Amino acid sequence: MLVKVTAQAIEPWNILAHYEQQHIQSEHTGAAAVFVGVMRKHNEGDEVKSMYLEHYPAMTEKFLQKLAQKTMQQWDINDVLIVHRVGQLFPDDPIVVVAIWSAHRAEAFTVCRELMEQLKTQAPFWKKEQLHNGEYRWIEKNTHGYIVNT
Amino acid sequence: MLVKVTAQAIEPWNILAHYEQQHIQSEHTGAAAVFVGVMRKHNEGDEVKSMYLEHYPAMTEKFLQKLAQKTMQQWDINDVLIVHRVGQLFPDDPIVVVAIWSAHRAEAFTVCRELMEQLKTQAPFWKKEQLHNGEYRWIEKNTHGYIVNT
Amino acid sequence: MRISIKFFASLREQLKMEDMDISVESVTTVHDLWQHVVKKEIPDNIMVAINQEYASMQSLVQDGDEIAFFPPVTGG
Amino acid sequence: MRISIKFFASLREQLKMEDMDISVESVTTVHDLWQHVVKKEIPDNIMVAINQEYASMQSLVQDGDEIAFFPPVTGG
Repeated sequence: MLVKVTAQAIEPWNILAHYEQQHIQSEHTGAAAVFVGVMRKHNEGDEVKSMYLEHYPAMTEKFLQKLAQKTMQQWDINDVLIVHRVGQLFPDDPIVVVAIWSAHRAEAFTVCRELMEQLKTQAPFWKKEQLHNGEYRWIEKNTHGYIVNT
Repeated sequence: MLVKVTAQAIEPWNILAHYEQQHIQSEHTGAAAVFVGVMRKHNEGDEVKSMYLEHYPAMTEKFLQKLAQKTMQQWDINDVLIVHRVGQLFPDDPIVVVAIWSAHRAEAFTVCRELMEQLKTQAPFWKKEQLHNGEYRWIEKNTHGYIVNT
Repeated sequence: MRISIKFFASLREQLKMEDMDISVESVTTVHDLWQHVVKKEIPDNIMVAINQEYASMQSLVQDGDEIAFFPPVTGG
Repeated sequence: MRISIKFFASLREQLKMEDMDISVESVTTVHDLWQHVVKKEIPDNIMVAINQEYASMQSLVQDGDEIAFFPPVTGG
């Protein structure tokens, strides 16, 4: 299990390659499902210059640790990885990596998505965008986690 | 779009790192969902020594190409990657990598899983296991794609 | 009793309130504490944590607690 | 007409049949072709492709076609 909140740039594929090499036992692992969230250059019709990701230092990593532990207990999976960026970000910077390893694909897919929804709705992070015109604004809500017919 | 069927060992995280660097435009991509299937050392209670992945050379890659194109047309996503191994494999060898890039997470998650289900049920590949005791057996069916309450 | 209070993100900016350590006597719930300190109605979507664990507006406040108020979270 | 036939995986081993090019006259559908060549009932779960595109047992066979029979696929 790896849970990390960091102000340094994250490289999702490197993190996964290293973690897997050191910690994933091939014996019973047949599937990995991964989600990577990346900062976009456009949001709600505006060009975004940078983003500040605020968190609650005493609580955020602790919350994610408990979420990862609960997830391990609740589901038939082999391992969980959560790495989340904080601080100053620029377009194209990865924000979060979540990975689930399990014996079969059904668990990996279901749990990776479920964990992301819990992270998005409960983990104490807040995004503030700086627009290209110099204005700042707080992101007020998340996009939908599931596809909505419009 | 990248679709590849290969008899050479695949390194999923390397493939993803390289592909993303060269082909993914940050402008409108906020999410990546990835699935990696790996050969397990145990299957149906037996220890597996190796596996031979047969395919239909004239059809398999063509089928995956059409599947990737159809997926791009049908959903609001930015890119698709499918790399699938064939030939002789050993435990711990990656079998398949599927990745979807999109603006938001809902599409990435939904489409990655949907594409894997179509690949598992329609792409012409067949697995033959060599057990530790020397016996050979064909895998007769897939595991469930969704979690089944038992 | 002594209580430590924290505000995060847009809530901190809207209220123009810094983190504070205060002494209170008559306060029993998180809701009371908010009223005592902020002196306005509490917005519907505000989340609260006591000692870094999620709590509700009806949760009881105890001596030494760290109470954090924040708007809906937007990580990931 | 000339037809090329392929069998894959466990089906090839069970039938002990190699890929073949044959000349047939009275065959019209994939099902006819199977009967003509294999001389047994076709198992329920067998899949068929004509010229590398999925087809059904009722699909018509034409001169020059490549017809492939195979068991349920198990990739991924």
